[in-house]
Amino acid sequence: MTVHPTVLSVPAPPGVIPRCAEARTRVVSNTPVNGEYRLLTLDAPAEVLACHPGQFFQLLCPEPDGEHPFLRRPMSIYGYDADAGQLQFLYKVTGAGTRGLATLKPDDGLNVLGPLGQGFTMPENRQNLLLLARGVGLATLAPLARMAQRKGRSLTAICSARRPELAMSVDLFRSYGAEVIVVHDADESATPEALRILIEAQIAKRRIDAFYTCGSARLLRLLQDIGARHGIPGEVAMEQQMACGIGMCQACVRSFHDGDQVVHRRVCREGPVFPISEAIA
Amino acid sequence: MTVHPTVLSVPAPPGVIPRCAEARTRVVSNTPVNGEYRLLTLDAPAEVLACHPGQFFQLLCPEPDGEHPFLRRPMSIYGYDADAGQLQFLYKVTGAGTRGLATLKPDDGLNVLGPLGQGFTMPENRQNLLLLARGVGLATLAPLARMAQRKGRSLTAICSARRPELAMSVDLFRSYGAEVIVVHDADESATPEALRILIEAQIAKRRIDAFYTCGSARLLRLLQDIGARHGIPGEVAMEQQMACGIGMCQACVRSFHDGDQVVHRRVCREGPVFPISEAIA
Amino acid sequence: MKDIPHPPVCDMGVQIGGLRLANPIMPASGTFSEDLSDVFDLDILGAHVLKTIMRDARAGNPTPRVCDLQGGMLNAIGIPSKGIDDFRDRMLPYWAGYKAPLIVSISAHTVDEFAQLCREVTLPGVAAIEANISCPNIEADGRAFAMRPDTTEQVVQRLRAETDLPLWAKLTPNTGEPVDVALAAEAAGADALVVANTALGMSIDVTTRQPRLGNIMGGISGPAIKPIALRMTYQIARACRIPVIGCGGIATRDDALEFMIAGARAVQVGTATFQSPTVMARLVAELSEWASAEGLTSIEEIIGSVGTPRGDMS
Amino acid sequence: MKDIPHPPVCDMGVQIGGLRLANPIMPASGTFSEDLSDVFDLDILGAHVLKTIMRDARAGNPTPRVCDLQGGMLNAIGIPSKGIDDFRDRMLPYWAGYKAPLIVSISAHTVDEFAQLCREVTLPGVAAIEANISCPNIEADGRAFAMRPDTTEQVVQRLRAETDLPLWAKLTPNTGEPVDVALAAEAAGADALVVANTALGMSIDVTTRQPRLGNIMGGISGPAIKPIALRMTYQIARACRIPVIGCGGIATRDDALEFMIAGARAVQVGTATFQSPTVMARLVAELSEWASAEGLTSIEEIIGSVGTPRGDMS
Ligand SMILES: Cc1cc2nc3c(=O)[nH]c(=O)nc-3n(C[C@H](O)[C@H](O)[C@H](O)COP(=O)(O)OP(=O)(O)OC[C@H]3O[C@@H](n4cnc5c(N)ncnc54)[C@H](O)[C@@H]3O)c2cc1C
Ligand SMILES: Cc1cc2nc3c(=O)[nH]c(=O)nc-3n(C[C@H](O)[C@H](O)[C@H](O)COP(=O)(O)OP(=O)(O)OC[C@H]3O[C@@H](n4cnc5c(N)ncnc54)[C@H](O)[C@@H]3O)c2cc1C
Ligand SMILES: Cc1cc2nc3c(=O)[nH]c(=O)nc-3n(C[C@H](O)[C@H](O)[C@H](O)COP(=O)(O)O)c2cc1C
Ligand SMILES: Cc1cc2nc3c(=O)[nH]c(=O)nc-3n(C[C@H](O)[C@H](O)[C@H](O)COP(=O)(O)O)c2cc1C
Ligand code: FES
Ligand code: FES
Repeated sequence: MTVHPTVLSVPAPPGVIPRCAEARTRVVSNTPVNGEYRLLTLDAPAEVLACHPGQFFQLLCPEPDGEHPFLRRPMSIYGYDADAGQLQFLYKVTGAGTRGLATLKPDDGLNVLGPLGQGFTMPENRQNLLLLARGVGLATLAPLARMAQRKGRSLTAICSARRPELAMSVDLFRSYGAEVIVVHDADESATPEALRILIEAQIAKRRIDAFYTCGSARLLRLLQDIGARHGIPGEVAMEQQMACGIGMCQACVRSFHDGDQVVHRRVCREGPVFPISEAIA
Repeated sequence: MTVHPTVLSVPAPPGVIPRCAEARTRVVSNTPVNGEYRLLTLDAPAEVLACHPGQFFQLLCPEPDGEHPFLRRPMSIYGYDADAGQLQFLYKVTGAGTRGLATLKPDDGLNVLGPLGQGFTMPENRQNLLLLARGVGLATLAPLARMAQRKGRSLTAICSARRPELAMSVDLFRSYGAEVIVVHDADESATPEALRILIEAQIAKRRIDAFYTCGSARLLRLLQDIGARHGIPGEVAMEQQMACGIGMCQACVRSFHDGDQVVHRRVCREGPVFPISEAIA
Repeated sequence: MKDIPHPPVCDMGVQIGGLRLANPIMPASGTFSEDLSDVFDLDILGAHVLKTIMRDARAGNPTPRVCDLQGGMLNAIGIPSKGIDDFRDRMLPYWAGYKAPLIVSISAHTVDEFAQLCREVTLPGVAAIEANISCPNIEADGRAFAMRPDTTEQVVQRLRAETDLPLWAKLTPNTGEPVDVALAAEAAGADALVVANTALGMSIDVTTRQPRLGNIMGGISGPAIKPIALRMTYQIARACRIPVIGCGGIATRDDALEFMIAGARAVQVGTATFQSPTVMARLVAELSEWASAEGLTSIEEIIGSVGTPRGDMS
Repeated sequence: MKDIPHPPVCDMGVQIGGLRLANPIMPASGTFSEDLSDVFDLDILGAHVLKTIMRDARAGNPTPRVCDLQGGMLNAIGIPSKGIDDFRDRMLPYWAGYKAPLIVSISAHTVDEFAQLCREVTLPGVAAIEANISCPNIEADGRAFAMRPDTTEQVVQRLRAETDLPLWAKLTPNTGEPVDVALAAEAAGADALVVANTALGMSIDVTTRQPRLGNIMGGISGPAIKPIALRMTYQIARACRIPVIGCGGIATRDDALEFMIAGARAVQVGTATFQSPTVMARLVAELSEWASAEGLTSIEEIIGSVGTPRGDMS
């Protein structure tokens, strides 16, 4: 059966272009990168390709042998290209859903829902950007580098990994003109202490006016602290178990500071990108 | 992933060769025949190839899109060849399970359980055999023709179908030396009345000493009646919804005459082949 | 009539007590919100059923609040609620922008609280009140009013006294006496019964040996509970005179038909929307196509049309 | 020890009241018979649990007796039984040929009949009696003793008086008060609880508009009911002192572990055997492999080891 990338057509609200859509995509390739990670490239219809860096999709994963992922799985957009009609995800094989994704072969169909959530912002007053990420978080931040290049911002990307050869997307960041610094556990350059020194040095070298990070509670706390000290704002992409992915079920809440209060926000709707200062690690 | 036909190895009772086994087979081909029917050929391990005509397997069908066959599906053995290591089923696509079977492609795996049940018997005193079947019942009776040839019996096969070109296995029956008579609805040669005349003529021509049939209640009743009149015994392969297929659950019972009584027998264990005289259509 | 370009041959409208719905498809409480308007025009639905609200603002349960099951999911969201003021001031005006009737789901810990909330949501713009007397995620060990006929009768009676709006009672599968509970709700004055809420379940991660939900136990929804909800629909529709609205595992046209044939006058779709947010839009279209192809003049013709099995042995 | 060639590092034996099982894996009643000996050596099992017998010969329910569900099946076999004589004269001698302890499941319509049958099956060669007070396929609308604490206490008390054999009570998910039912069985003298039997369900063929079962309603089994049975196992194991035997949807090693971590001392495997008749043999091997790899000295170490969830919000 040939898969034709299409949206599942439903009556749209009069005069409204749906913000997200459920679409049937076709697998172009699904190749291993770096051992535990895989890069999934899809042919996708235009309706789902008006994406912003930091947004995500909910993927309806196929069932691997003997396992039954039922809920969709959230995945950050790693790449999107409306002209080529392509969409990319970089994922780590961890459980039933991602094991299901790993079974996808070229020409297979994949039902995706998106783009979802609020992406990163990059207002005019943020010219010198510093990005700090580790592991699969680098997937989430990759499209940010392209955005920075398009907007003519300067970007320093600190990529943390267990071993230097496991740091992902380094070439991709470089291709978008970012200065890349790889830190890793092997030589202890990835400890919070070492990172603090490194980031303080970057701040000293040139005025950094925004941080971008994701996932790791340790990195978030580090940037909250440095940011508060220097008055540098920033954004973090958060994760939480999800069911609907579009804001209906309230499964995906996390706690955030809102002035003096602690409030719940939905990672899928108000997020996944939040101000670093409001996030609770 | 390459599929190696294997049995799921479990400790066998000491000194006992399991009568049936759960095995992983590999699809050789799965091709349409005659519109609604498909022929499935499998590479199967030797452990499941000691078959008798009339026995069946329980197939663990793959899930077709959006459907969830859960129980195994019973299928008569259409062909088996221990030397070639092959097993064949001829099936009609009717519901979720058989739609799942229809998705199988060469080199796919298929879990089968068998051979199961009691097959046809062909004692020495049955030399001139008459076989009467319709539709998918012809699949069940096909291996009987080979058995008849091997045992040097004479076989007349009356194949009933909606239209002459839909009569299946005619060439197969002929290749085993059977005389084949095709009857069909189009010219009314397949009505019970026409069949009665035809069969009575066969009995007059040469002493028929056994009937074999399956499935259709109408054909069963006809042969019960003719058989009782002429004292001709026979066997019928019956069907019933199944769960376990090996005798444990009692899902598959049907009613049978046992002397003056009506008793329940399990189609999967005491059957699927029963004496025509005891069956209740 | 005027804004439907291709008038369907079959009338898809169904009557639920005093309320007429344009079609039998509506969302289940807690699996629907204005956010779905990103995906399709919500006015094609037979009704809008909102997430249960409680009187006071509440945080809900600890995370993780959901997990996967085979053929379904487990949730212990726990009814986070912004409270009655938010409902009146923000939600009600938003939903007033739609034509589909608005069904407001409410719950409470005590009969008194429940009655007060019922009075407070009896407002213009509300088409009916759905009393969630069956949520397993509020009280310890999943307890709920609808587990027993006496507590059901008590609470429904009080709610009945507080509102003139159609009152729907949402029942639970976590009871051994669903028919007695249904009869109690009917006797107490409910106008319709929603059958049913989630079944109480649990899941453990064997690697960490921890429950997969922060709340330990939660409600099972999705295809796994369909045969239970269908059985209850059949039992209750035979025993009660008020309309039954089927709910539990409905994901396809045939699922919706199965409930209606068993006796439901309409159906609610919950978890299926998480797997496919467009599913309700498709169900509305497919059901209407099917009904016209079957030559029905009204979809109500199939309600309760279940036959008796041949029941033979051979 | 002498006939095990590779002594496992971990002791797989579990204690169920006065009875020691070589391992925690046993079949569920009604999904097992001597016919399975065609497939593997039945003596590798922890125990043999027979199909429920009733005192007098009975035909069982009309066909169709089973149908598929998503993630499970529905059955209304209805306990066809050859009666007590056939049990004593034919089945008991057959099962005497095995070493695994024999568990005889019994049922009846009335307490008196139940008591009489209990006395009659108290025979040498029987290791324990499992009282099936939870079969949804005998009485109208799926009613059973185990739906209520009072009827449970009544019947178990009478059975207790009739036999010195270990007495297991098999409970039902079709109740709103599983813990009270379990406590009633315990108070009445049950030695162990089997948690649980099938959930009452239904399925309709939308093309014919007929129920898919000859009996209209039937019992749901398989993965679909696993989270319900697991939840009950957890609730009951915390509340009762007598052993709990988990049952419902167990098909994999992790399923078995999930029930044991929740508090079950052993597990019964039913429907999974229909999908894969070799599954119990594999579970015995995989469980033992896992336990040894985990460095356990006794499998009993994991019983009830469920943790409390982190329960945080962020
Ligand atoms: C907004 C967002 C973006 C993400 N982007 C990426 C990405 O680009 N690449 C990538 O590899 N991973 C990403 N993740 C994490 C990814 O969703 C999980 O790794 C994945 O869902 C695991 O599913 P599983 O079935 O393989 O694992 P299991 O552990 O079996 O999953 C069990 C359940 O937990 C949920 N779950 C497990 N881990 C997470 C997690 N970290 N966050 C949220 N839910 C989780 C699953 O969705 C599933 O419902 C993202 C998560 C979120 C919330
Ligand atoms: C011993 C035996 C041998 C058979 N041999 C063949 C064969 O060689 N070729 C062939 O095409 N068919 C054969 N059948 C019938 C075949 O089993 C059914 O057509 C098949 O199970 C239908 O499954 P489904 O999911 O496609 O259809 P559905 O109608 O969706 O099946 C629903 C349920 O009913 C059961 N069922 C449906 N029809 C039958 C039936 N006639 N007998 C028993 N159970 C049924 C299915 O197994 C399933 O559990 C045989 C049946 C039996 C009992
Ligand atoms: C995430 C989630 C939240 C729910 N919240 C509510 C709720 O607030 N009130 C309510 O009455 N039912 C609630 N339910 C139950 C559903 O309304 C519905 O009764 C149940 O899920 C069964 O239907 P389904 O299988 O179609 O989901 C919730 C269900 C889910 C899955
Ligand atoms: C076909 C079938 C027949 C059953 N017969 C009985 C029975 O006779 N007695 C009984 O106590 N339970 C009976 N059960 C219930 C099972 O023993 C078991 O409690 C239930 O199926 C749940 O376990 P499972 O999901 O592993 O099948 C039967 C179940 C099935 C599927
Ligand atoms: S996942 Fe449903 S609200 Fe976020
Ligand atoms: S199918 Fe289980 S006894 Fe025949």
